[in-house]
Amino acid sequence: MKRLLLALVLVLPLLSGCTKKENEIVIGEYDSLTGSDATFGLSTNKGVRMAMDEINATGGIKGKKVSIITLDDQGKNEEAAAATTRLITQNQVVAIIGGVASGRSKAAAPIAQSHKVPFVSPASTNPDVTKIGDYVFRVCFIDPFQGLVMAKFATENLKLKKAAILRDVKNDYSVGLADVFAAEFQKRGGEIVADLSYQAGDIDFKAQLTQIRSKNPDGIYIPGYYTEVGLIAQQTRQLGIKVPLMGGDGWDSDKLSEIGKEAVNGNYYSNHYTTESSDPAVTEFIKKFKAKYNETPDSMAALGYDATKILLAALERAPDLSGKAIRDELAKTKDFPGVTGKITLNENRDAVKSAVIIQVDGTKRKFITTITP
Amino acid sequence: MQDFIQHIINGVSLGSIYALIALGYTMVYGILKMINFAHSDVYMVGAFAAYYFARFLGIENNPGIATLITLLVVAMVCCSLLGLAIERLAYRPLRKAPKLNILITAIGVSLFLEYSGQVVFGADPKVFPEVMKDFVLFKIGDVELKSFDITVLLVSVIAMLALEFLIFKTKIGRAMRAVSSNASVASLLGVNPDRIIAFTFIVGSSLAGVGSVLVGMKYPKIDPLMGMMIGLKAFVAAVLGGIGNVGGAVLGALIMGLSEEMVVAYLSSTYRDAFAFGILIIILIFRPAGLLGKYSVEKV
Amino acid sequence: MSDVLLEAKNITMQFGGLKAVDSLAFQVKQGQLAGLIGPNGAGKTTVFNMLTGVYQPTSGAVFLEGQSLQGLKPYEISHRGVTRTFQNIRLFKGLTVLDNVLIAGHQHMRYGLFAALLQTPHFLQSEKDLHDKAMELLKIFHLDTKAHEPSCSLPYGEQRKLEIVRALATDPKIILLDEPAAGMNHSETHHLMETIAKIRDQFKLTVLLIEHDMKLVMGICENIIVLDHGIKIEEGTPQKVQGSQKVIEAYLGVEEGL
Amino acid sequence: MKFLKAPLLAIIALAALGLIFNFGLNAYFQLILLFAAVNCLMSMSLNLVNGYTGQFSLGHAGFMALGAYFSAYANTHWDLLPESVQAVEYFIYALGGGLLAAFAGLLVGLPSLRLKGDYLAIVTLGFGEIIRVALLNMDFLGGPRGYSGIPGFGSFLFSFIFASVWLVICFFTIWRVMHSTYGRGFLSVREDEIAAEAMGINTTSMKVRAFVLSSFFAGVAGSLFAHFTNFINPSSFTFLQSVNAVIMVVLGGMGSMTGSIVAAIFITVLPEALRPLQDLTGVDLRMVIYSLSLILVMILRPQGLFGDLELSDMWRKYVRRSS
Repeated sequence: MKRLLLALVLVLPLLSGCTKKENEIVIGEYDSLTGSDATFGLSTNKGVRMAMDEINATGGIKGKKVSIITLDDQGKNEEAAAATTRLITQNQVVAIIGGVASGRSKAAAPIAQSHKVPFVSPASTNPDVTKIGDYVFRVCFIDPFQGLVMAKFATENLKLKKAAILRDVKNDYSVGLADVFAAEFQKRGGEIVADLSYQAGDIDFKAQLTQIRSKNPDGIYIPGYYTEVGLIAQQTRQLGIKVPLMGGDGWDSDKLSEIGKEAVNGNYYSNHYTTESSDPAVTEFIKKFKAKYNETPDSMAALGYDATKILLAALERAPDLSGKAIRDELAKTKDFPGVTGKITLNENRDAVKSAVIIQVDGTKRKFITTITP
Repeated sequence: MQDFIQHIINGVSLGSIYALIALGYTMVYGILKMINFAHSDVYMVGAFAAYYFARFLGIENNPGIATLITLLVVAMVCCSLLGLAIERLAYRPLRKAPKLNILITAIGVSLFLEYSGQVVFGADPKVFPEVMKDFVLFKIGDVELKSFDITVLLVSVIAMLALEFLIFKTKIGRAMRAVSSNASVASLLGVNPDRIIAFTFIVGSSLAGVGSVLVGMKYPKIDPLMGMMIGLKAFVAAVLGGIGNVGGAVLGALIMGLSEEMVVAYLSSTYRDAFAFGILIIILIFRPAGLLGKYSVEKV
Repeated sequence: MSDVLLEAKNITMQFGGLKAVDSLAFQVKQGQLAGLIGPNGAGKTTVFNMLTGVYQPTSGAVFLEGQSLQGLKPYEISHRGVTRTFQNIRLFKGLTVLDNVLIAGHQHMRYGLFAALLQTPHFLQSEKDLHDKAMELLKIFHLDTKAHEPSCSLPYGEQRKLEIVRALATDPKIILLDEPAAGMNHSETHHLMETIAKIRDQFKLTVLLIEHDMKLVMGICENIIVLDHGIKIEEGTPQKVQGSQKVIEAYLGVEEGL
Repeated sequence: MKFLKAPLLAIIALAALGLIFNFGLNAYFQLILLFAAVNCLMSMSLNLVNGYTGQFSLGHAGFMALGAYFSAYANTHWDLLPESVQAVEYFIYALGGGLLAAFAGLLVGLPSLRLKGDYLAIVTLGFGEIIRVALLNMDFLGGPRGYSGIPGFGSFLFSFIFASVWLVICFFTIWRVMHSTYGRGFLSVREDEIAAEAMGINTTSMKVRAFVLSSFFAGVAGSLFAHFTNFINPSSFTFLQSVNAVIMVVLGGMGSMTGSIVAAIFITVLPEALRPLQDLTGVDLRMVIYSLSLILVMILRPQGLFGDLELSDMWRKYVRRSS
């Protein structure tokens, strides 16, 4: 009897959640709320929630309230696939906002594609993601672009001749950026003197950095996440390496300078937007975000916000709430005034926008230059 | 040459961090013959305890000996209590159960701490308070010897010696050895195994507490999953040295740290972990009980 | 040479500084029922461990039918026809009585893994034969009714018997029995000794047994080797051994009332 | 052909069940079912090593990864058979993935199986990690980007039948091996290695056999996993995945085939079943509950759900008690 009860308890929740409310538009989101990527997932989620709250405060879409169901993927591909399927079949969402990591998007997006549910990824930068199908979109730029931008900046503005690379070999994003940077840097006449790697979760990087030091580069490209970069920067300076460090949007967080302290100052990274921008979309976003969460948004939050905004705009424009209608409207997104720039989705469903180069200066992020594709 | 010396310093300094954690694994293994998977998460909780306490007292930007000692005590006490609670609630009921069960329970406790840590502390990394100012002890060319490196190494060596003393020279140490070799016989001789085991957990866990503060001051980033990687490495190091053997844990940890460093330096940084594990496998194949472990012939 | 089955040539076993067995030499003849006796700690079980390959002798070698067993693994020695029981019963406790016996028949199984998967006639026949043979053996020791019970549920005496059955199931040339009567009462012991003599005749076996208690050995053994502190102090017929001054001294040193 | 009767019946029964599921369940439950099938393969095969042979492997995910990557590579690069018999091709690749994993199992098993207990666990763990690190560094396999666009079956029914075929093969292989002299050899190694050797069992070869067979099915499980998710990357085959397999084996009861199956299904379903809880609590507590229940099961039922009994034994016992 006790066992029967147990079985019942386990099966019941599976069956629940099939009901659908009439006067509500439901959007699904999966993200890493726990697991090793949770800090990025939670950040994205904050941006998404803020966008949702805003739309509901202004009366929702087509007179209906918009609600969002967020599921956790624990940083696992198969969980992302299961969560997406659940959102589509159980919760019958009209569209899905994906998570950060490209890996999970590659596991989840094919499911959305096969059910013809539009899928918008805030931050999956791997080029292959949107190749999955015509229902898959993203609002961030892709790996090659960021690598390109930094290589251009490094050769033209910083006039570097010899660069070293330190990549996170566990992270497809980091590897993608590093590959493109290396190719582009060499094309522009530079030399890659060292190409070493670490794994997310490491805390000691001195072995790699000592190795880099012996090669005397003019700059080091570290396209990782701020969780490691802060420590890397510190150890770089401890070993007496004084050349500039460069990175990608994974650096963009208040935590970077909290962890790295003065060691991160004066270094450069490419980003989607600058907090120093006078663009009202940006200033407004930062003001509201600080009021709501009491912290400066990082790039994940900004991308999550933009992804949601773009999706909501498409929902508003769409004649009905069918997957096809929403998809078509998403594809038409042009010059959308997002926090992370004027976003146009091209025929590959990738965002076309310019990147900015930021210099870290304490908690301030100093705008250096804009680089357009 | 300069680079080589630098690599040695890096390797030893990394190894001594592994050693601090490895000592905790080896202590518990020595007495209970179980891999306490939760040990690295006790270490994580220690780091967070120190972090929150420092914020509570407002001393997070107040480096100095007093801060160091306060945080060490806090971390050690918190870790001991947690270790004790884990032993009492999760491991003691399983004293007679098969080994694999205890291992699964330990993994369960580990997952529990990691995931409730993410709920309670938040998943984003926190910045560990600045406990002490690091400074250069001496410098030859580009090679610097930093105070933190020496501190960590000294602490682990002192901890090792203290443990050796505790185990082989004191009364409670004798009781520990008795429980380790045969708990039921030990209890016949008037030793209360439960109390000895609890004591072992206190010692092992406070070492995790010490480790958490020292690692926190050297690498000031803490997060709920910080124990995972370092725990795995430290535990492998303990096995490498011969798990259950205090000196072996330190030796294994130093070898682990140095070999990781040297693999990055002279072979390949991408294959670092593969080589580190490869070395481990080779050593275990030739010395099936680790470097200092005694391979006991089963009595027939 | 022709009728010598097992021969130990000056085998020595050294553990660190301790010589557990010191250049021991003896022969067991075909069909003989031999005994290895000696007081506690004399090194009897160590001798068995060397004979069966659990330990490799530090020096010297063991010969079976004139062939050296040096360097062979225990299972290889078992394949050559040397089998044993254990002093501190080592049954496969979690398995049934029958399974214990079937496992010992493994070395005579001639089918491969795929035959088992495809359930070939050869496989089915081999399994049936093995099963029948095991049940027959169990029957001799009156264990057939308990064939499907877990072996750890048997009473102590029957566990000892089962160990003998299991050893017999390997079809050995010589069986080494390590204190087969330990823990049994007088009548049980007597009964066991009779059975041992009986199976020796029935299976044309050679038996070497360790017994702590001399009186029992005297009854059935034809040749007795006496060990003390790893050294052979006497060998011969029961009468000869019983009369030996050295043996009496060795036993009196530790035990009274021989 | 008599030997095929029971397996074929089982496949037909499962296929019929699949037909019902195909129309009766939505895609979400169907996906969970497919994952459960993969996990069943993992737990059944690991049970052979950890449960029956009494060894302790912590590197099962490594073998799974080999099978998965082999299938992924083969399916995207080779074209053995025409489109119409695609399933046969998938089957061959799954077999190939299994064989590759089995070969790796042999390589690892030969030197390392003389280690015991925790030491063996560490070596297998190390091996699993080596495979993962190697995969991270192999550009032709995608490195950390993984392998996407692995062809699948398209329909649930075919996927399910494909999984069923392999489940049945795995179940009957292990079942029949366990009821042969080799299976008894495995058990004797678990029970007492010294006695087993004395009885003429070559314990090393037994362990290697168990290990190789177990790795084979882990490879097959990986291959199925690749087909069902259409995307794999090294982060799917971490140390935690190996631990998960061990948990399933222990939870089901060491040495119980049906126990492994039930536990695999349970472990797959539990995290999904707990999802709605997030609506109530606001944060994701699934893993917290999962880990707590794991501890509780170990304390309250240390022998696992089934002990070393099979479902059929339990049923018999139940009938006997009630009559």
